[in-house]
Amino acid sequence: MTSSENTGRGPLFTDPDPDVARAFFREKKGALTDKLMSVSDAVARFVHDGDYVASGGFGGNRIATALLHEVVRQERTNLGFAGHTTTHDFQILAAGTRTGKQIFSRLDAAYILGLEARGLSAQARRLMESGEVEVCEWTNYALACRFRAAATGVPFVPVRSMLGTDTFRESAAKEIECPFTGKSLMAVPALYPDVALIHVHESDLFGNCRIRGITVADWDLSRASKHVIVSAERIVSTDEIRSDPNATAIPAFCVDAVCHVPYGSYPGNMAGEYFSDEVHLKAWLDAERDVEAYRAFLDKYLYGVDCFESYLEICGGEERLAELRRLENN
Amino acid sequence: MTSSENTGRGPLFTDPDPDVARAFFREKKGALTDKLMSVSDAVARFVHDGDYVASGGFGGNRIATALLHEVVRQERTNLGFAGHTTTHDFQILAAGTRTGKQIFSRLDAAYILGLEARGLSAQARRLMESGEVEVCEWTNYALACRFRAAATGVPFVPVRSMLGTDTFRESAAKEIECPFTGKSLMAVPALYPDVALIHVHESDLFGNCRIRGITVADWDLSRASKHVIVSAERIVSTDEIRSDPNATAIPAFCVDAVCHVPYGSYPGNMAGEYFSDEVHLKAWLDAERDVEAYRAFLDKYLYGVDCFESYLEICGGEERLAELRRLENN
Amino acid sequence: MYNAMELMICVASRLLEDGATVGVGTGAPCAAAMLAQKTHAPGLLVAFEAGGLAPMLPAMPISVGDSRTTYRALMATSMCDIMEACQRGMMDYAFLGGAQIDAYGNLNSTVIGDYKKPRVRFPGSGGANDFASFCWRTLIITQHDRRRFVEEVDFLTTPGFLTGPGAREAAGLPSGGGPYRVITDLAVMSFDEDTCRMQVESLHPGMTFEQVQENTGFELGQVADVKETVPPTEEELNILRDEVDPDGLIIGRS
Amino acid sequence: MYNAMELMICVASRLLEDGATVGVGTGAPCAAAMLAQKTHAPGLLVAFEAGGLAPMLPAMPISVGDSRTTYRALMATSMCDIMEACQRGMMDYAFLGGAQIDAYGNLNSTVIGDYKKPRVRFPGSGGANDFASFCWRTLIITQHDRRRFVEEVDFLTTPGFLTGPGAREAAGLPSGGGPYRVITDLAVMSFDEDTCRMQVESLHPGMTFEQVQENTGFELGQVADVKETVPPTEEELNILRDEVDPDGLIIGRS
Repeated sequence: MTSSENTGRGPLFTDPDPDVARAFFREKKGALTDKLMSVSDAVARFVHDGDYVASGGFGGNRIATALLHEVVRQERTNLGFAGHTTTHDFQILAAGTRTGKQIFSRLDAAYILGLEARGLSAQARRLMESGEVEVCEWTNYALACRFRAAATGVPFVPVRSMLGTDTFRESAAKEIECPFTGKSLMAVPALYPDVALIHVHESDLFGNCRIRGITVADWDLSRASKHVIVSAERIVSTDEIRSDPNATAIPAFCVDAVCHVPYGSYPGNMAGEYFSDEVHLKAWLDAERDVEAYRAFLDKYLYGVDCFESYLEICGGEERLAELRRLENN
Repeated sequence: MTSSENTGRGPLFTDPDPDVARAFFREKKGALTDKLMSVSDAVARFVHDGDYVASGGFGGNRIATALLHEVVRQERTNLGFAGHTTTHDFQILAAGTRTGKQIFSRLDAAYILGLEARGLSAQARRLMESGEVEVCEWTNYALACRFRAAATGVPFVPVRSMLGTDTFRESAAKEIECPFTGKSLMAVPALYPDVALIHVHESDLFGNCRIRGITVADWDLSRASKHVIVSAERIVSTDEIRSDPNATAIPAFCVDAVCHVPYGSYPGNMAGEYFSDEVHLKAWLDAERDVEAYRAFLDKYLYGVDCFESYLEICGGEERLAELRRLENN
Repeated sequence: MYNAMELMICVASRLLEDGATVGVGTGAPCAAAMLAQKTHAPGLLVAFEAGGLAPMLPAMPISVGDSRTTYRALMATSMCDIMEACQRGMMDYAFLGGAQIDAYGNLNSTVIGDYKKPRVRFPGSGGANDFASFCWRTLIITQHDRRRFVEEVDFLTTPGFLTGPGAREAAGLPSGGGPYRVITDLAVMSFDEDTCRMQVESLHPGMTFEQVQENTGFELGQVADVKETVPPTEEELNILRDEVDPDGLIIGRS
Repeated sequence: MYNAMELMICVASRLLEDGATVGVGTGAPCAAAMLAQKTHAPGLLVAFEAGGLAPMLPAMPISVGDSRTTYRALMATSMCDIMEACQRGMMDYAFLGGAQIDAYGNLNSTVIGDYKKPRVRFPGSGGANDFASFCWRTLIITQHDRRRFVEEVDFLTTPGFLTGPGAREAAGLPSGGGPYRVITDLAVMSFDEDTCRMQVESLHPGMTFEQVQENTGFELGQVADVKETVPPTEEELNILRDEVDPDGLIIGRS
């Protein structure tokens, strides 16, 4: 039992100081400038070795697959990574670089390794059991609240979970006393990622984005992150964005790069667009069990692929994608 | 200067204890039951003398005018009231009952008395300068955050405004030290209103609601309040609600009563529906200057009116309303 | 005839009354909620932690965030919005899947072995700790064996009654919550009001208390009048097999 | 020719550079932002505290929450979303209207007289305290007289530099913010970097420092090279009168 402790002993990977973040955000200008660029340019410009990266969507749903692949291909290393229900996105980064280097070395974990009903990732497990990744434990809600605190511009928010558990003990949260009720609360520190990778349904050139279906934590994540790379199923005009201001989920002043990537969440599920490719996801999980087979799989589907369009092609191309569209919209 | 104090000396009108609220919410059942009722029934059932009441929208925009009029006509007294930019809604309640009793006696104030660019309400000023209303000061954001804390189910949230000012001194906030950064923060206590009066664009019979335009603080307010009375421009089918789950702003399990009130925000502005009736609002402001004229005005437009439809009628009826629709949608 | 999973799902579904609210994960918990909706609890309101509220589930979701969780839903919202409905006390049940569990209903889904050098690493809390902290009653559905039912969990991921009476409140957790029922392939367990320890509430057909105790790594209690679990009805099984899980993803392929 | 309000709005608009973000209230601040957009700062991003973000304002809003503030806007959102963009440091300017003001730019919009028994009650903070706490630079536009420019405000509603250098940070306010310019019908004032006290930056055509001091209830400083305020240009006046405020709601009817 840990209820007598008042500070988790897990590592705090990022600075929760809102004044440090404010100094950064102050210089972030140019809401209404053209940010359209290629996936490779966006990753080259805004994801650096050592950065703390967060992935939007929910593991295998509305994830920015194209951006994640590119991070691997550009061989970023020593990243920090935030995982609230990180599943296929985790699996992609867990692959490591073509030359065998680890992509991330620091991890805020709420749900990792698993692909929910699909089973556990053998590669993710190998990585996490290697001891090579420094881990801090959280819950899904606590991690979402860390983005919320950062988006809000305060150094922490209080929550009522994690209390009394080892999840708290291995976190970097702090138990505080409520000044009004005297009750114990869990203070979760603001998490300002260096860069967020978020896939959306529609964006204009400036980065005003629309999301359909659940927003998970992306409303807060897009606001909390120092840089935001958006990939979008469709690029729409700013006139179109202005025709329905209620539909905007992410305002342009949060966004640094906009990439046009149809099917950009494949093999994940994109609400209202296409269902997940369970065949491909199973193949990925299966391949991970055997190191040799896995290497061949990665060469074929990740390392040896020149761009995301080619990946879609070798995964079955238009025919398969049309099938996934039917599956989603039947 | 008050930066050395650490507790505002203003009164805390409501209990911020989330466990007390939880015990209430636990018994709030029946999300999917038919809640359609008349305005008079809804107010009779869910607004009681002594209750703490909050008004949705933004003073003169998307306010629940019909519900507010009914609170006055049913002569509720000794209410608490939350005012973040409360303008015409404030003016309605400030009128007092037909028999000269005050409607509210406790007020959390962020912006009161004024009608923004239209000027100050003489009646509201008389009331507030009478010393008969106990007041606690806040800012608009702080008050919104008090609803946010309650909606979140925690006893407070930290903000970085109010610090160092007399606004803090006359509030019920507490200065706390951030456990991560050591910085001073303002803890604003959760505000769980007994009842919220919220006007929306569309609701189904169960209270699943859609709002267009700005949501102000109503996302949080609807979740924070023990009871919620919704008035809606249109009643739609639950099938219609289910056809676009992204459009739902308030889920049925928060709502106790649904009233069908077309033009329910008149003379306020309803985004996408009708503009504010500046002529009527000016007449109201002007009438307040002279006590006799004001009494006649209230008899004609508020006390002597049997229902909201009659009010619309004497304010110009369909012709005037059509004009306001044109003004909004030109 | 029926298999153990079918029994578990049917028994679990009966615990969810009409008009209640429940947060579920994928798999058996979701199947139980769907079955309840199609039998005695059409007004059961199902919430998914990633943001789906009250969908008309066209098929079993693969993820608690996939688009099936918002198919003709009442609302597609955020993780915080769902979790905060739970935190402020509006969610009656949390329905969690299998894990290492102790006598107080504490759950481990993080590691086997020492945290710093785990023998096995599992996914971690996900939303389980949040759900079990916030919702009024936690339901747990899991296989019953001594590796899972242990004297002490290797890692306390998700709170049950912690160390016993009053411990949740002392830790700062919302008062009045905690585990409610544990449904396994052998029995249904509840928790003793005074000690907060697990006790057998009903034994599945053919099971004895001794058999259940034998498969449990801690001392089990039992209620005064242990009953036999009412087996699945024909109607329940038909709906479960034909409508809830026609592909046999959870109940197995026939 | 131009009147004082036209001058104030034109001078204010020039302070808002292209690409900046500004939170505005109704009236003169909003007019200044609109004028800036139509002249040198087409990319000025205007936010309204009630939730309107970057509208194509078809006319002067009457309320910071009316539907004009979301007319062809980039986003219609919530008060918290706007205020939190400010709180996390993404809003360059807050643009506030008239109030009682002291030498440190502290504002009173709550009461005249004692708080408990006020001679006059005003609206209170609204979003002013939040805006002035969070935004990097606060601009204030107000009439210039000794009733408004006072040695000590009756009630410190909204923070300027509080008691002087370092006081904002000591109180816990975000570091680096504070009042930037005060624009009146007599002059433009800035704040001395060392003392945080108000000083004349430029005098409106025909004004002397002495005249300004005479209308101020505290001792005013002045910068080394006080300039004459550049009067409104023909172009500014035309746009202001024809496009920004054609009904003369703020600049007066012609």
